[in-house]
Amino acid sequence: MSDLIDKLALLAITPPGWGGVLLDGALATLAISGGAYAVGLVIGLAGALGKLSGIRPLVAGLNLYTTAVRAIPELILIVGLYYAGTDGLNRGLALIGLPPVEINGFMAAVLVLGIVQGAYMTEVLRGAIVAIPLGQVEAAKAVGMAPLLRFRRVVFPALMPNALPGLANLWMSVTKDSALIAVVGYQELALATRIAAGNTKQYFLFFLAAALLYLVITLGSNVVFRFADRHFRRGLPLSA
Amino acid sequence: MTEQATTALQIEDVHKSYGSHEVLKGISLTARKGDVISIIGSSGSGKSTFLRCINFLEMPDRGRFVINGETVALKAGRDGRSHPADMRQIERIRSGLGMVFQNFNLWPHMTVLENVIEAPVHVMKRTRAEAVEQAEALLAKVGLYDKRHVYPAFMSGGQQQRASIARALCVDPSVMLFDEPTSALDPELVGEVLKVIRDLADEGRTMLLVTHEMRFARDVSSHVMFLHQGRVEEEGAPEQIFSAPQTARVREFTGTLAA
Amino acid sequence: MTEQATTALQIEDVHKSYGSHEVLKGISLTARKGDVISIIGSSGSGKSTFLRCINFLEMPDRGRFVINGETVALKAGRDGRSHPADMRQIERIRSGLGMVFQNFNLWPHMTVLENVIEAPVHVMKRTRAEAVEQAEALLAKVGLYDKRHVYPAFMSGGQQQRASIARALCVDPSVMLFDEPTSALDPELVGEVLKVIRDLADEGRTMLLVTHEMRFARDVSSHVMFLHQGRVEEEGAPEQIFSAPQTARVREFTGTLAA
Amino acid sequence: EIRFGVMNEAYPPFFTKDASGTWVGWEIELMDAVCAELKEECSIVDMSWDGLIPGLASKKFDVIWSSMSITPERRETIDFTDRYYNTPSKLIGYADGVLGAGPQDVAGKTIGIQVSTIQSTYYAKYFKDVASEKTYSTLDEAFQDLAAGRIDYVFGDSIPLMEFLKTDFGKGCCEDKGNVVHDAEILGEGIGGGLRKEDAALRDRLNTAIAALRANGTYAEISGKYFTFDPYGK
Amino acid sequence: MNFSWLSDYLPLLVWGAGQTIALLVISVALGFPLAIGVALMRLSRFRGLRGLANGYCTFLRGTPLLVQLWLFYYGIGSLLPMVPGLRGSFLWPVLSEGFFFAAVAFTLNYAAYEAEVLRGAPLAVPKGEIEAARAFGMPPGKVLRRVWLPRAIRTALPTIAGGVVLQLKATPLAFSVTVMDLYAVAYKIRQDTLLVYEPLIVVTVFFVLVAVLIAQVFRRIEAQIPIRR
Ligand SMILES: Nc1ncnc2c1ncn2[C@@H]1O[C@H](COP(=O)(O)OP(=O)(O)OP(=O)(O)O)[C@@H](O)[C@H]1O
Ligand SMILES: Nc1ncnc2c1ncn2[C@@H]1O[C@H](COP(=O)(O)OP(=O)(O)OP(=O)(O)O)[C@@H](O)[C@H]1O
Ligand SMILES: [Mg+2]
Ligand SMILES: [Mg+2]
Repeated sequence: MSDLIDKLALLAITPPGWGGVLLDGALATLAISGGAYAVGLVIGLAGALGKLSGIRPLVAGLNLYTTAVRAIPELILIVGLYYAGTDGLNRGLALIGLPPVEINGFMAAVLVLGIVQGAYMTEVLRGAIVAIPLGQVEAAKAVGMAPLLRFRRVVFPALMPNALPGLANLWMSVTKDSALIAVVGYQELALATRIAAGNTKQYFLFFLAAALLYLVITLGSNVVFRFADRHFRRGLPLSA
Repeated sequence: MTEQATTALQIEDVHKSYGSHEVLKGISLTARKGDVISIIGSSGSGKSTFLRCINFLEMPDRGRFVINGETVALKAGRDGRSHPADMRQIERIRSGLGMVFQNFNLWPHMTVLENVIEAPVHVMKRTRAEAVEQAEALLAKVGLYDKRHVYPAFMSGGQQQRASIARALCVDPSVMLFDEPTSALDPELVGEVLKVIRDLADEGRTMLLVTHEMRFARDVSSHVMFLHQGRVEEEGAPEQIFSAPQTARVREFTGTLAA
Repeated sequence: MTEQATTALQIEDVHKSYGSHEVLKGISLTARKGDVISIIGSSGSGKSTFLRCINFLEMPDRGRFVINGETVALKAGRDGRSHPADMRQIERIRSGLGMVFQNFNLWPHMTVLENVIEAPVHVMKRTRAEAVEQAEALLAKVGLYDKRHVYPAFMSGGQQQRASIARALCVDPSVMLFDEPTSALDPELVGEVLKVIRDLADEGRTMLLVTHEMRFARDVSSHVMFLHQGRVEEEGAPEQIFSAPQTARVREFTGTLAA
Repeated sequence: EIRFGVMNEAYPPFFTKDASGTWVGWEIELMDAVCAELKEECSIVDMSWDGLIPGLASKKFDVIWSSMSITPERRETIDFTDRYYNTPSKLIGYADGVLGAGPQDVAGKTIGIQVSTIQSTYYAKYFKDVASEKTYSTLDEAFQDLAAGRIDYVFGDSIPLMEFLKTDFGKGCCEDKGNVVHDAEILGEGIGGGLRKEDAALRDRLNTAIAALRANGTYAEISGKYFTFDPYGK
Repeated sequence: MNFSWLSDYLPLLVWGAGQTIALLVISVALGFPLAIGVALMRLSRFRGLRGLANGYCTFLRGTPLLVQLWLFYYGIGSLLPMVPGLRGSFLWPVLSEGFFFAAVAFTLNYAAYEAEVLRGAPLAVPKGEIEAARAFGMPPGKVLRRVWLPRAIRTALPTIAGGVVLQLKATPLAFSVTVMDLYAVAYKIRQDTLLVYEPLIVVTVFFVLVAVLIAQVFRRIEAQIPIRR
């Protein structure tokens, strides 16, 4: 019994308990995931519009990007992009006579995961745009809307209900993929868990605690997405 | 001057192909203010394509368009087809034409009222209050005042089509374009939409109307145009087309309809 | 005995509500072998619901059903409505009724032939060879023999509906049920489906037909039933209903149609 | 400023982050002492084990300071300081009283080894023919499998192995089976700081500092806090 | 670029590729039927079954696969030796292997994700097609087997194809429970040879090839049942 209490004390928020470390890790996971998700959205939107533009070389390039990134394991992409990417960037900078830049773990994590997310988002958003009944867009053209206005007022609200399930899945996967980012040295929840477990040798305890924290993140996100879904589905009947 | 002032549309020699398939082979049309022109013809004859060329939802390969006194600037592209020289102009011209689609194409994420005020507020930059006032008047006219805060998905087809007519009217279009506005509807809903269109005709609206409702075309039009395989087979006053058609094709077509 | 032998359907006092909305308020119908009964009435009057109660796709709240000489065993549920006492019996009875839906409802993952032999092979346990032979004969009859290895998605609406008629016929049903079999079709496709139904009528098939095609109902039916707000407003021979209706509602309905 | 690259997993007693996020351990204290000796500001960049050499190459830090063994293969890519510790390798195993760490002792058994360590090279030379190997990404994982009875031995550096035997976990299940026979060619050079080859000046400064710490007793003082013996080796 | 190590490590690479493929095939082949079961449970009338299946999906989709692997292997797996007699039994060689736990975790995880995909699919089958089957007197089990499931799976095929590729990409995680899959072999080679990119390139090529193969297989399956849009 006192044994159990001793063990649980290891989860205390303040040192020597490791609860705070885990929570910091969870926050880092959220921060990386959020950042990567935002980067991915921007890339995905640009990519989807690019793919739909019909400009041949652009479409071919984007196809290569989405196919490659989705076929190669994230772990390999992360390692490759982080080391080769920064290396290449700095060599490129050196070529044009600029000093090398320091990319810290957080930025690298966000960028790398963002590029991965972007590939998936491109497909999700492209599918969602294609699924918009053509007539709705034509109706917008017919009242004289310019392309940007059309996108903002008609295309975007119409694509969101189609895209949301896919976007929600991507969020779920980025919160978990961020565990891979430990390989480039950023301490998020999974790494924090390993360190805590390695120090105390209480593996089971800490892995259960981590599983719980991930579950909390997932369940919390579910609430947010359900809310968004309700918002964007306004005006659409529940069935279908 | 008088000629100009009373001409709403002057369209000459429109050509359009899809790939090697020539759909429109030189169609011209002049509409004066207050004209109600019905375009009829069998399926695939190019009626919709012609109508959609007028507001450039399809890009015509060739033709001259004077819409509401403004000549549309076209430039020849590398492929030998003409392209709009200025998309701004096209957008301006589109906002002066009210289009009513066969499938209504209301925006499902907006209520009926929001659908109607969308273009006045965001394209024509009127104030919201002003737009709402006009929209409510139009919705009342088509009998949808009570439904103005309802989303389109929760209305019957006839109601949706009437809403889409209100939406097209709310930009004060010089010409209304209708592409088979009743053919997606039950017989029971057709009536309510035709009634609204008839009222508009009685008001003296300029209208182009692609339709399969021959009886309606006969009753409301000032002019009827019969398309056949991308050409104007015959045109003239409705009495002529329906009662004394000159060509065999039209005789055949109106004949089967009467049967 | 003769009475029994010649009665295909005997249905009495069917009631059905959705929530508090009472859709069927006591409908009875008797069909002798060879009868072609058309059910007409305005939208929402309960025609489809009645038809679907006959093969228990909707569970009626109350009523007595003798189908093909067999009385359907119903038991009262806790909610005061009746429920089938024996789902096996319902399944057996269903397999003796051929249903043709408005939207065809062919199974898209099977070719036309596979669609047709599905029930004979998997429900009635006939051999595949036997079923194929019969199916091919039926497909030939509806003019689809050439298309038997095509998937439904690649056929026109009229062809799909003819295939679904062949599918319904292949279980040798004692009664065919049609729910607006032509209303999802273009005018051009309606004809081919009506032709097949007319042939079936000429063969002496027992049929129940919900339809909006008044001219067709008048021509093929032996009996017409007019539903209005969940009740039988009037029924009788087609001449009576269409030429000398007794009630104001039917007069009005057939009047608008004739106009 | 000198930036030290340290693996981001726990490797007590050499280095680990404690619950408050502070780096602690013998190797960390040694690093601080080196920096004090050189009068340099020092910082730690943490990185996964397989990121250390690429990280060094792409200048994310300047010295690998992470219990990295000096091996001929690594020498082809990077440069090393003189060794700053060297400890024997040993086997620990299920507590059954049968001691011994030679090929005849492990015959037919499964040995857990951390991936790509000097011990895995040693295994390939001495044990491969008689025993089977299970590869782990960290020693900690191997310890858990040993405790769970899924492997018979863990083969690794003696210090973390002994450290494990001291925990409740290790006390319960396992015992020290003894040091393996020394092979200077494989196990010989010890642990040093890894550097880019072009940073010879830094290497020389670090060497001087390590030697000075050995000489002035700081090294012994730090080691005394952690060990009952001198980790510098013979 | 230096690929001179290829010949030395070839047997190990082949072994690793075999492990990767075995994990993929096992988890998909066993996980898919399980997914169908779970999906059906989630659509069931009984609250208990629904709750159980929902909990299953929530837990397995809500936590990272890496953590699940750990909990299975180092958590549950390390309790196994305490089961009396198990250590000596013929099962022990299998039960003591990381591969066994990886296969179990991957299967359960895959089933949870596919159950989610399949849950929506039956609802997307037009009601009329189900009614047509019932109208012929098909009993419920037959309706499910002959019409509902084939249709649902067909609708979900593109998503299922994506899921298989994702599963392939998840296999490197098995290294954390001592499975020497292809990625682990590459990791070892990288550590041994200190080459940063070359082993990764080999792995990448392999994964891309397998992903392309998977896409091809699914394209074949899809082409069997043409659906016009
Ligand atoms: N986007 C397109 N690409 C290729 N061919 C097209 C396209 N749109 C229309 N067509 C073809 O152009 C011809 C004319 O089509 P259009 O829609 O103008 O006919 P319509 O007279 O409106 O017929 P309906 O009465 O059936 O609406 C048809 O043969 C049609 O197949
Ligand atoms: N599943 C259901 N739930 C609730 N109400 C329903 C349901 N199905 C039908 N109804 C209602 O029952 C009434 C009768 O419907 P039914 O489909 O039988 O009409 P119908 O005569 O076939 O009309 P139509 O000619 O439009 O097909 C309608 O008011 C309809 O709204
Ligand atoms: Mg048309
Ligand atoms: Mg109906």
